[in-house]
Amino acid sequence: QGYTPDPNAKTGGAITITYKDDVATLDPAIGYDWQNWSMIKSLFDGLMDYVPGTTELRPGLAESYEISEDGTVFTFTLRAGVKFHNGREMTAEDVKYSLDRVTTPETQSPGAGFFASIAGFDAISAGEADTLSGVEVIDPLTVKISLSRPDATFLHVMALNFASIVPKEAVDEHGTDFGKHPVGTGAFKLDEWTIGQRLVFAKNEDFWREGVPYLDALTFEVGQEPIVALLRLQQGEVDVPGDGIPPAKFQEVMGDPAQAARVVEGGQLHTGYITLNVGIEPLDQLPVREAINMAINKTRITQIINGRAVPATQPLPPSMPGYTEGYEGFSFDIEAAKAKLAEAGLADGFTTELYVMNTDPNPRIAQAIQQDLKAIGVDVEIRSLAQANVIEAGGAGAAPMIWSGGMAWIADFPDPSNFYGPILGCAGAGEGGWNWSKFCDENIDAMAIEADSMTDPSAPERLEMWSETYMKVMEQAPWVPVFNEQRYTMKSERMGGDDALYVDPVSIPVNYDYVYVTE
Amino acid sequence: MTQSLTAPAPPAGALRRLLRRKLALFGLAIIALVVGGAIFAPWIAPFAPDEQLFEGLTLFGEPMPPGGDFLMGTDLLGRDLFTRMLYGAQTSLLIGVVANGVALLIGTFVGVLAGFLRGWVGAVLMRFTDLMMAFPALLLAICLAAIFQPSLWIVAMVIALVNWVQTARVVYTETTSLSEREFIAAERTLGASRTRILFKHILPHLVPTLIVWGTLGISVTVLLEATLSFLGVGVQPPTPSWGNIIFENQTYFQAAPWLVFIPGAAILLLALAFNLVGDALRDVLDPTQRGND
Amino acid sequence: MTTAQSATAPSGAADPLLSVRDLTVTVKDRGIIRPLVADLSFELAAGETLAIAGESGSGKSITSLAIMGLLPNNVSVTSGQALLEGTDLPSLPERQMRAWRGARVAMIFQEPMTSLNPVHTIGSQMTEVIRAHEAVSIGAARAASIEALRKVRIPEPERRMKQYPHELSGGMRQRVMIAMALALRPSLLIADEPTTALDVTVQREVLELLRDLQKETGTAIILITHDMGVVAECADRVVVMRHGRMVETAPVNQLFSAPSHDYTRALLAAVPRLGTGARRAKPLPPVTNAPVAKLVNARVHFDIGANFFGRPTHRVHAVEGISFDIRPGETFGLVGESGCGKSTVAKSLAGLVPHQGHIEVDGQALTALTTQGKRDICRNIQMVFQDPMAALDPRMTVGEAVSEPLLIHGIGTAKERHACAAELFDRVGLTPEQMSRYPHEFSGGQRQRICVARALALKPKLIICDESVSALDVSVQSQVLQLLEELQRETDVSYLFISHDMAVVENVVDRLAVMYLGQIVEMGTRDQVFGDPRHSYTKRLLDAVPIPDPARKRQPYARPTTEIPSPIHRIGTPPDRLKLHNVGDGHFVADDH
Amino acid sequence: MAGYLFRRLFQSALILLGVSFITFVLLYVLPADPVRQIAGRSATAQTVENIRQQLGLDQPFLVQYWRYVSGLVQGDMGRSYLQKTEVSTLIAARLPASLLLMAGGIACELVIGLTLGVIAAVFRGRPLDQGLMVTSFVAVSAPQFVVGLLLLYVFAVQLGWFPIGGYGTAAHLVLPAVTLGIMGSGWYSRMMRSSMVEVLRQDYIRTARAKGLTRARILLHHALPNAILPIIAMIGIDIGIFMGGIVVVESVFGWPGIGQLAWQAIQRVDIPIIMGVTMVSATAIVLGNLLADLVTPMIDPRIKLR
Ligand SMILES: Nc1ncnc2c1ncn2[C@@H]1O[C@H](COP(=O)(O)OP(=O)(O)OP(=O)(O)O)[C@@H](O)[C@H]1O
Ligand SMILES: Nc1ncnc2c1ncn2[C@@H]1O[C@H](COP(=O)(O)OP(=O)(O)OP(=O)(O)O)[C@@H](O)[C@H]1O
Ligand SMILES: [Mg+2]
Ligand SMILES: [Mg+2]
Repeated sequence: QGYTPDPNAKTGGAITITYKDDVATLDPAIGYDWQNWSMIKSLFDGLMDYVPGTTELRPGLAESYEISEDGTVFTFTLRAGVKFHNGREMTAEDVKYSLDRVTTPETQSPGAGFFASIAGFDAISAGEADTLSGVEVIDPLTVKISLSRPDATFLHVMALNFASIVPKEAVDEHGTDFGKHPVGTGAFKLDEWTIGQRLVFAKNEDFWREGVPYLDALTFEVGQEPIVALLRLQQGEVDVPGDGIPPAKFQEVMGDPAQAARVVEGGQLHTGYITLNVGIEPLDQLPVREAINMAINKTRITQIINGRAVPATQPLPPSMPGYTEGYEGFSFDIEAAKAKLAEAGLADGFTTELYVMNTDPNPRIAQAIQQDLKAIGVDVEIRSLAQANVIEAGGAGAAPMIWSGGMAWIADFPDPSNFYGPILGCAGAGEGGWNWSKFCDENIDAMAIEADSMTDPSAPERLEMWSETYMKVMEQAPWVPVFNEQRYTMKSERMGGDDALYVDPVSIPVNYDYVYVTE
Repeated sequence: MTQSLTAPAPPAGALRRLLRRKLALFGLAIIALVVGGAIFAPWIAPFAPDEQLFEGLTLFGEPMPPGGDFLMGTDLLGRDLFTRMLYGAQTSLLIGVVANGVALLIGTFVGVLAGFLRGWVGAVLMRFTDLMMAFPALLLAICLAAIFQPSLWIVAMVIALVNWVQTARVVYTETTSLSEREFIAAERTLGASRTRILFKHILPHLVPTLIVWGTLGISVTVLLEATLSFLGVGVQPPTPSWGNIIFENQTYFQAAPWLVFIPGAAILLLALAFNLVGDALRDVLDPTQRGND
Repeated sequence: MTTAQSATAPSGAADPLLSVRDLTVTVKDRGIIRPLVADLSFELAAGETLAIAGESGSGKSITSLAIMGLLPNNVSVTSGQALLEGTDLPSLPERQMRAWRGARVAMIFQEPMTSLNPVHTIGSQMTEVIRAHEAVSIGAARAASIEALRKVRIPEPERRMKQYPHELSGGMRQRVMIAMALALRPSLLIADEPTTALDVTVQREVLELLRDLQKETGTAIILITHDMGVVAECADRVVVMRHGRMVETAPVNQLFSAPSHDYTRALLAAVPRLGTGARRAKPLPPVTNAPVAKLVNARVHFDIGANFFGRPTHRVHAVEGISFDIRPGETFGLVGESGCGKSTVAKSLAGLVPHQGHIEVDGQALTALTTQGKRDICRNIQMVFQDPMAALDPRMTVGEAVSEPLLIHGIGTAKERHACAAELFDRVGLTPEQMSRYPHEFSGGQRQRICVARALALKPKLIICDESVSALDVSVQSQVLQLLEELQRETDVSYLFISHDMAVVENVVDRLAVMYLGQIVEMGTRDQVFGDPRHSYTKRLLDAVPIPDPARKRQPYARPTTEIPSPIHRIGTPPDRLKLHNVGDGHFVADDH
Repeated sequence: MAGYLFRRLFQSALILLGVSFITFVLLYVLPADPVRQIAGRSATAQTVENIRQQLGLDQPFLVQYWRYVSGLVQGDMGRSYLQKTEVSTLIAARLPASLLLMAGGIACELVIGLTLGVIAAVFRGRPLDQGLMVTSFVAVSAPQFVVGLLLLYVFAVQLGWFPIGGYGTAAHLVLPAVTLGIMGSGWYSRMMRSSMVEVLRQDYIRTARAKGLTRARILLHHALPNAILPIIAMIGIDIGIFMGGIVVVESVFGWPGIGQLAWQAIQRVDIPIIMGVTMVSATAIVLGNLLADLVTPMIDPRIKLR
């Protein structure tokens, strides 16, 4: 199915992966963290899936699907004989149940919004209905999903963790504790969970895809300081450090050829940016925002993070479809920036605040930004706060500038629309929304909606339209796109499998289903 | 009785005796150095404290080790560490001396009052102290600092508000036993007012304890400030403080040890210096110790 | 004293047990080496009791510590020897010395209250000394300890073994100390002021015990004391020391009958003796004058213990219905055993503890006073405490201390206050130059004078002297007493004089009351009480006073058979009140049970 | 004794109530909205409102507090906002590890601190004493994160004596406990020194020497129990200070205690967990103090509980 598994792969063996933060939940409707995202991917499946190591869609639990002419009705034919970890066979009822569950308010799913295009979503989220009217069970192996409007990204949405299929009886049994007792159809099943210490996943022998997974078990050790995790990797106790190579150790690792050979580098659907709040003086003036865009020395900022990123020119990362090739963006030019400020009548500069999350390297980046802006006479005060406080200030529109690092947008799915709606569109500009620049341009919004109404997500005209949308956004300069982070992962010597599996853009940090050990 | 009584001390004697002690002199010298460094930082420092020097980083973004242009090396942003240590001394002195001092004052005030007055005032004060003690100090600090926008003075105040509790406890115990002493009863028969007894007869006796607690508290508060910075509720960057220099760089302790050990040593020396001076001062001020040096 | 004759034979005839030769002990103080004991020589035969007497600070304790090898760090033996059975103890290394200590030479100290470790049981502290020196089983050590405790006549020794020091009375603790010291039958026992901290009655018991035990075991004793009464009663021979040197040594009879040195004579003259009080011819002040202080049925209770709800269960009836008055210019004595409530009476008079009943000072009832009134009353009533060191703030110069009352009451300018303090210093026999010194730079006697000066600063009508001279040695004691007497003659001040030393009391008071368990058992003029004691308790007190006359034979002391009853009662069951009867001319006596 | 215990427990309950109230107030006024954290970045306004209502966060403060406290009294600490699991389950899973670490830390600081303090007191005024004074300041001034990493690097990575972090065996406990104990050992050695100097001056020590006991017995049997008395009260106070250090030490050593739980909860305003951890640690502190007060009379028979 669009992917040829590694012919050298060996079955058997177990690997150890570490994370700093504990796993909050393995409930696919709720989990939205760095560490549980890929775990859930291995435990559960959705109707759609991606080709490992790429951003290419392929059917998952659905064997095939049909899309109506107008792009509003999706009919999925399910794979027969797929079993949940509890042994029961999956049916179309489970699909309906799962979609109802993720959208119903009681579940408090942070991903409910992704399903907004399904007919009946508004009723269920307002509590007026307890089922999605747009999801219909045709027969045990067929589900029809009707949308209230065409949605080009819908298949991507169906590949999200939130769209995973869960068995009703298991959810009923454990209630809100389902997240601690996950039952899915995935390649692995939860074997042991010692809270605060480790999770052990065991191979799902009945997995519906032939030949995978290779590994017998995965052990996740949580609460591991990244530096210590790296020490343990060097000692051979750990196979993959889930949080990557800590900045403090980066040079050491890269300086040692033996270790550097085990480092895998890859792109990531990530952009680090500074939001410029268009509702706060003097950032409400376009020349001022442009001036700030021109004043940031992006090369130096990438140097500060040991060159683990490439300077960005636009909101979309280069590997995202719709990325505008050849767009230069605002180039670093202090004189031009000063001229822009003078144009806005602020030749003497002004004072403003930059909010930043307080974990390394973000405060350092903020200080580099601060120094850059000082060069054009803008005095920036840094507010280095806990994540929750930054989000609060951003949502309330109280923060003139926010450096997105640590909370930055990593795409949920590889589609250009994912970078627009909540963070640049009018929808997110309201009180509490994630559009921290509070930038809202009706015309651009209309363009975005139009692009999304196209049926084929990868149609060139759609991508063209998105490209244009983001260019229009850049004309208004509500952001300073600073860099696109590169992922650097390290693995132990015995780990096998394509490098792309270790920098899988959707299954971060590793696509557990396809990697193997060589010994 | 052998007639071995010392001659009455001239008023300036205390200072002179203090100066005669080598260790105290050493302590005083360090304090003078730090205070001088902090005050005259703008004139002494070779660079601006938040200037990210181009030549301060290698091509790979690594900091420069001590030597050459940079006496103490540079930090992860290519700033001169020596300069930042000088400016950081301002912050750290404020925290370690002022905030810690205020905490000591509050603690002493509460402890003495509770121990001296007893009755319901004492009971209320001590129950309050118990309550504060049961409160995880770090959480309190985080909340307070997050509620008020973080700034140097807020942080100092928060530290003072959090750190007085232990002092209060210890002072309380000592005051209760002091007020049982006979000379306090003697004062009362003379008709001395409570204030007088408190200030003239109880407080001076608490000095040795306060010196120990106060000087050990210097390191603790300086590090607490850094913890708060680390949690995002401390002094805001790029303002340097010895504590946050350590905390910013602690993961780099192998790659760039100077970024951790230089400020660490500075904190240690400062605390030690105050202790040496405090110890000497106590011996000098305490007439009963006279002649034992 | 039966062994006295043989032991006083010229030394050198038999091999002495202990022979101290030219012992010099020095202290290194601020780089200056200063002798504390110089060229001291004496000998001690087995079974003999040698008393070392002399004023405080004369080097008595240092000598004994030198023999034990327990000198403080900065003090060392620089020349001379102290040979015990031929071995020079001070020159032994610590490791070997340890084998001697406790086993061959033992020591008991002045303070029974603090000399036992508060956190270990008596048993543990007893057995460890045995096991430190003899390889015996725990059981055997226990048996030996119990035997030793029995020897010092501790009732129920098995039970005591499990008790902690604070659960025993002072006298019992001192007996435990003796038992511990004698458990291994050392050949030499050094007793450094073994009874100074004890009551007369208890002192008596302990001394008799020591003597009995010595008879039994043949241990030689060095008895250090400044109480000439004790010397007279216990010692065979006496060494008198002053300023670190021996001034005289003689058999006890000879020393008392024919002291050869001036200092010894002065020392003996200063000793207060019972029965000499009558020499003082001073008319009793007239009864007609309004009293300076008056107590009517005064009571002081302390609640202790706590039940489930935190309410007290027991009550200390420290003072239980006391009535007397003090007339202007009079010295009123209050005597009785430790814990009978003397200090509490004093404190309630000074307003330091709340009381019930009626107490008035200078015509004003204490309970009715405002804060200001309380402060004003302080000008009329002042107190001199037992321990002058504890009563002075160690961090204040004595000049400040003496002028402080004036400052508190806002009298005069700083200059006048200073002048006044200087005058007071002069008055109590100190020089105004000493005003800038701190308390620890004075001797005990001087400190007590400072306290007296402080009390005088406000020209009070009544001064309470709570054991004011008990901590002082005889010569200093007599100086202070003289000072008090002079002051009274000049200013007509009244004293409430509290002491357990009957001899001192007899010498200073006009009238007195004898207290027992918080109540008065006998009250009258000095002549009435001392000349004609009626109550059995008064008699016992008088009987216990050691008499500084070795020639006088005294009949064996009638040891009380029961434990001293306690003033603690359950709440709701107060003790019975004693009724006082007038047996003539103001001499009151309580019923005797 | 029973009465004493009852009264103390009652007082403790009042203190805990106070702590819960203050924490609740602080979290209420904290400028961070838990609902935003739950709802995530793609949530609609409707979803946010729904969640707020479901959690009762739209209620007035006192109602919220009352709900919390009445739940607490029945042993219900609520459910984590983000993990959805019962707070009591989460804490119960991690508490043993924290308690173990804390006990280990206290043991370490006592062993190190008291030993150094006793040595300093015995050699007071000599160079060794001054050296130990400097040592104690080093201990107090050393940042725990760095100490932990250093120990880990030297003893686990280089020498291989201990495992590199983790939890389970006694060997796992050593390094974290030492890291945690080092700071406190600085304080204890200073306090022990002064307490010991005082005790060594006492008459009963002279008595013990006069009995011919060995130096070791005098120090350990006679001086130590007395000198340790003022220190015991400190141990109670210490538990509170430890709560701070535990966060750092647990993260360095991957120790599965409540410090890490609390840390993540604070970052993400998971109020039920913050409250739960606060209450548990406050309980630990209160009980620690009570325990210290109960232990004192066992060492010092003079002290009677009233
Ligand atoms: N450690 C010391 N350092 C300096 N001087 C000391 C020390 N110990 C004792 N002295 C001095 O040695 C002298 C003799 O002291 P010692 O204790 O022998 O007197 P004493 O005759 O036993 O007096 P008392 O009757 O008060 O017990 C005193 O002047 C005392 O101040
Ligand atoms: N604050 C107090 N609380 C409880 N009991 C007390 C208190 N003060 C004194 N007592 C008790 O009251 C009784 C009388 O004590 P007081 O001090 O008056 O005795 P005293 O005759 O002065 O004895 P001494 O000769 O030992 O000084 C004693 O049993 C004592 O234990
Ligand atoms: Mg003596
Ligand atoms: Mg008394």
